[in-house]
Amino acid sequence: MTSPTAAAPHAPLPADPHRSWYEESARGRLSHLLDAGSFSEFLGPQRRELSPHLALFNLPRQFDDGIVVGAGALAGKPVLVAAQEGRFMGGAIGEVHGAKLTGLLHAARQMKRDVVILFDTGGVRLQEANAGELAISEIIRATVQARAAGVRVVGLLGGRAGCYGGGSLIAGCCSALVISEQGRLSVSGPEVIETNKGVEEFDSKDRALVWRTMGGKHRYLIGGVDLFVADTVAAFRAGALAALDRPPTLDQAVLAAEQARLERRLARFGDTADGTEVWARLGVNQPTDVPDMDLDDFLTIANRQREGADAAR
Amino acid sequence: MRDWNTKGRDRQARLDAGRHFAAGKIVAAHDLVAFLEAVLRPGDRVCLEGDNQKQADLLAKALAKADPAKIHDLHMVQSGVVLPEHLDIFETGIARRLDFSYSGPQSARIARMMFGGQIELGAVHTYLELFARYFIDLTPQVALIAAVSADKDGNLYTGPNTEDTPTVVEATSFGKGLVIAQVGEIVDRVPRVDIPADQVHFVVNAQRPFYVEPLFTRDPAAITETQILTAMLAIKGLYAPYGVRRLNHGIGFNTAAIELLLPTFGERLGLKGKVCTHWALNPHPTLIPAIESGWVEQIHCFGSEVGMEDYMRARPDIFFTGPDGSLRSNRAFCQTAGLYACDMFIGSTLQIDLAGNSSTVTGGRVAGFGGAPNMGSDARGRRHPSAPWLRAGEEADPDGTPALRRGRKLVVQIGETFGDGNAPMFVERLGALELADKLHLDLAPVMVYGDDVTHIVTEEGIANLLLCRDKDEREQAIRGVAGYTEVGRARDRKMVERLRERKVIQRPEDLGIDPLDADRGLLVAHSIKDLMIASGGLYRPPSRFRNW
Amino acid sequence: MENLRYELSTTKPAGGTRAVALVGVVASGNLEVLLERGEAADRCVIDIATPAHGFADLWQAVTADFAARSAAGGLRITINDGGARPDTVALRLAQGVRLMEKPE
Amino acid sequence: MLPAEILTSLFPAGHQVTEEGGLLAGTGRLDGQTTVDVVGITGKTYPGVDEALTLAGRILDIAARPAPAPLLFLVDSGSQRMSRRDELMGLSETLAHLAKALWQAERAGHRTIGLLYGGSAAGAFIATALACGELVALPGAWPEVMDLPSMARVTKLSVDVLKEKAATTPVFAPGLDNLFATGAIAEIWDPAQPLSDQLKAVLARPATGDERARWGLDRGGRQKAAAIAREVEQLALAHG
Repeated sequence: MTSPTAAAPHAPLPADPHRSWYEESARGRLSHLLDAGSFSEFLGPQRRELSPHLALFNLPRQFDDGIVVGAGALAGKPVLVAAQEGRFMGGAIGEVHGAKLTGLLHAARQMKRDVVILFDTGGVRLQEANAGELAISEIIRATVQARAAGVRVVGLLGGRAGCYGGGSLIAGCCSALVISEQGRLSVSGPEVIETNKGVEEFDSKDRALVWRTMGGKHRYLIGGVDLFVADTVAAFRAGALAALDRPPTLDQAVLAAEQARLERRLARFGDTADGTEVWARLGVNQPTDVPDMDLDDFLTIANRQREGADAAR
Repeated sequence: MRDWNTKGRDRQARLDAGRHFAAGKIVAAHDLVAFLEAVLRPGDRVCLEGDNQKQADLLAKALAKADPAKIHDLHMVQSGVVLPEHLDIFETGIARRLDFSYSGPQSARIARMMFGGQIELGAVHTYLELFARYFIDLTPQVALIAAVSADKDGNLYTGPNTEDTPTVVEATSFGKGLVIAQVGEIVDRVPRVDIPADQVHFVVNAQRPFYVEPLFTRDPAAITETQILTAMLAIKGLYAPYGVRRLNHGIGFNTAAIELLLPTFGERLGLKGKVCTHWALNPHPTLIPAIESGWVEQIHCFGSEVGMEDYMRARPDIFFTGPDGSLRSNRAFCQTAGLYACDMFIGSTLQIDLAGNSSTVTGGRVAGFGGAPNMGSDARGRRHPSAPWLRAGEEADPDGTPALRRGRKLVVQIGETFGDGNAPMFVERLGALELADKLHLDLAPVMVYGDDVTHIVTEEGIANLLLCRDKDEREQAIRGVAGYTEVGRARDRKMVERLRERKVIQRPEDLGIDPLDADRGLLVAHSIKDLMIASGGLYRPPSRFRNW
Repeated sequence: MENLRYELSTTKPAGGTRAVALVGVVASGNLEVLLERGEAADRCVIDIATPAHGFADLWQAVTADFAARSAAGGLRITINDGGARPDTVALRLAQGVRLMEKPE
Repeated sequence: MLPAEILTSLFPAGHQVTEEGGLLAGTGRLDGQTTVDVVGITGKTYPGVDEALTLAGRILDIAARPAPAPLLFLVDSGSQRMSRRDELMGLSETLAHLAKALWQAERAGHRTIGLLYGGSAAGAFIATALACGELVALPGAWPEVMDLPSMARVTKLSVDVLKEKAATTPVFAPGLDNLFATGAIAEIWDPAQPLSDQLKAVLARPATGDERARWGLDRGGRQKAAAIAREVEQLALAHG
């Protein structure tokens, strides 16, 4: 929530570090994330690189195809950045959208330049599903290649469309992930599960269930992400900086550690039916209170009880 | 010799009939239908308590199960037609005639039943008007009411959602009618006595709380930029210049946006302490940030709001609370307060015509009024001055003798030019007139009459109708803020520009409002969760609003 | 998709020096507006792509009011519409002109 | 073709590939010199967290072996398993882990060849077949991102309308031809010829980088991706 900032009458509102990450547009997030004035966009809206496929469906197009890519600086350190716009077609990944991110990651590998991805996506864009699916596969390959070259690929998860489908697999290949409570990270979305498996399996209207199953707090508690931050632009900036301090390493040892970590998770929690049961087993005393906890209370408990990923990612 | 106590004897007969089913005053829930059949008479005037919030739902269900051969042709006099059972009884013939105020959730079905002749309509009232008639010509013979708890004697605790109950009981009990209460539990000692036992004749233990609709919860996540722009116009163009301290807000998203802009935009304008200090208002969750940042001095409530109980208990300086600490609401008193002691009503509507009449009747829907016509009208009996009231009076009649000139209440209609489903808010002819034609009504259900409306606010600007000197000016002022609706596009551009020069119409740029500020970032809270956090965890939103 | 173009006379030239501005996103009930310079100072060209067919008269009315009321001279404006209501279109256009006036 | 027929045709010198719980594991002998590691998902199995982890564990074991050998991934799956438990346990992590494991094997010197002989869809397709260094397919394979009826539901268009549109572009509709045209698949094998020869031919070629965008361009299924990616890459490099 944005707390009121005292200001002289009629003065324009100052740039507010408390602005909600969830509420911001892709461009708004970038403008608050990066050092002021440091951002240069590649293939910006003036280039009008629109989707060649949406017209077939009489659907409107967006000048940037729902992703902003470019270069900027974070606390003086140069980075490459990509920000998805979750409000345009749910941030879905199509041919142009995907290719922009692939190209950025290829450059990152060659430049040994760290990348920050601001996820906000429902996954593949159905109207160009095959192109989107392949783009995701190419992005994953480009991501792991960049990491092998020593590049950090940091994912920020707190957008209104969440991070679903193929987007969640890309996130799973990042070197570090930062999430807010609002962030959702999952392959199948609630509506998809309900449509395919019935409301008994998943009631997508039960929003609390959605967050208990795939929301930021759960993902942080089970070690699915590395940092948990408030839903503000300033917190995500601090989170991105901290994530960029983590190692990029991706090799046999890291993957063996991830294998062990994920096997331990299944052994420890695999028979639970609900997030609250997982949290209880982690040793959280009042697991049903977790959703209502504010940031500080949550972090106090979570940092004592959570499963960490310990760079096994 | 005339019998001067027929009513008392009638009640005694009902009491005798009911006692067969009661232990003391307590009626068992499983006997409820038979009990009602025993105490009711065909043709009775019955108040089944229910408004836009609380519902005597157990009694409504029981009444709907009564045998229409035994109980029929009832005349229902009640605030709200909200539950399906409220209309079921008209389908079965248990009830025939209806006088009411509000029918939001049943607006489509009630219209069909009116058109189909299943409901004989008395009138659609404002709350206060219907309450008034309880004491004159619509006194109930039986009232079916709802309370939180009762003691063995029948003292009732109605809790935060007291609402209509004291009024209904006063009229019924002292009018020699029978009062039957459903309660959530029977306790040794009620937390406070809201209704004394000697006004209550029977009590049934529902063993669960009565139903309450969270009608006044507006999720900040759903507020649009256009609504924010409109709210900025209202704050800067109305609240600030008139210095409105005493007011009532409607329940729409536009006024919710105003509440959420006070601690940001309002603060920036330096308005804290100068506007919005005293309220006749339900406990809107969206007002929490303004309360917490010290804008609000006092709020009197029509009813409560689900989830706000603990918050209000913890803010006794702001809310009217009882010795037990919980809120005491009272719809009749709060409506009176809104009518006489507030300088502004601001709320949204579905249709406004060229004379400024507004109505919520559209197509096949009759939603009733609730309190809006009462809040949204000038109190002709008002005698105390206040700055906004005097200024509005002066604008309406600049040449009148100041000491003899009536002030005017600010009655503001706010909304976007296009509403839900792209329906235009401005129309040449109100849907209410078609309804009146169809049902052969003497009076179309107009929510706020044009001559009471002082301002209309849309994203296009503010039309100050007080400054209009004739019918033509008024029409063009309305067209001038009607945007790209057909009404708006048919405006006389030259006349609208002249009205703008006279500040009859003020556009966002005339008020120095930057369209770039019309951004959700200006809202002090973006979600229900933000409101919960702002309350320090005291506000407990109902599950359907939980998004975390 | 329906494509519309309006070439309008303006009363005031656009302010500021920023070369380009973008406001809004393409979403249901929303639109994006790209503003660039390069037209004559007394004229404004607006190109619109909209999936909602048959609303040319509304676009005509909104853009005409915009050109008459705003400092839009010299601007080339391109709109990708997601089915926005006229009030949203007018708001975005007003925001775009304001953004062009602001330093980058 | 059935998995048994495929394995026989692939490994005329014999194989020890077994199936358990919808997953394949073992080795096959391509000829006297070449032993191939085999993993797979079969019988339209929907991989959830358990399957993905089992596969990834086997692949990582293979990757860790000092003497690299080709790794063949046979694929006939559903989409990822759609369930509350799988998402609760972090299916996105496990599927990404599987894709990373495949890539690690490749990096450690194992050629990873995906052989799509049945279905695969959505996240499962990304984490299995598409995560291999090269993907080949047999006719009759049916890859899809989403089936047309589901797509019809989401896009609010009828299946007939979608089919009509699919006739004009390979970019969205399911099926091998469409995925081939967009560049997902290196080649479609001829089931009438010995699969062993066709596998040997693939292994005889040097491994290349990710050529899929170029194939998509050459085959007309993805005309913009290669150029856009290239241009962003160049702009970033030029920006420095």
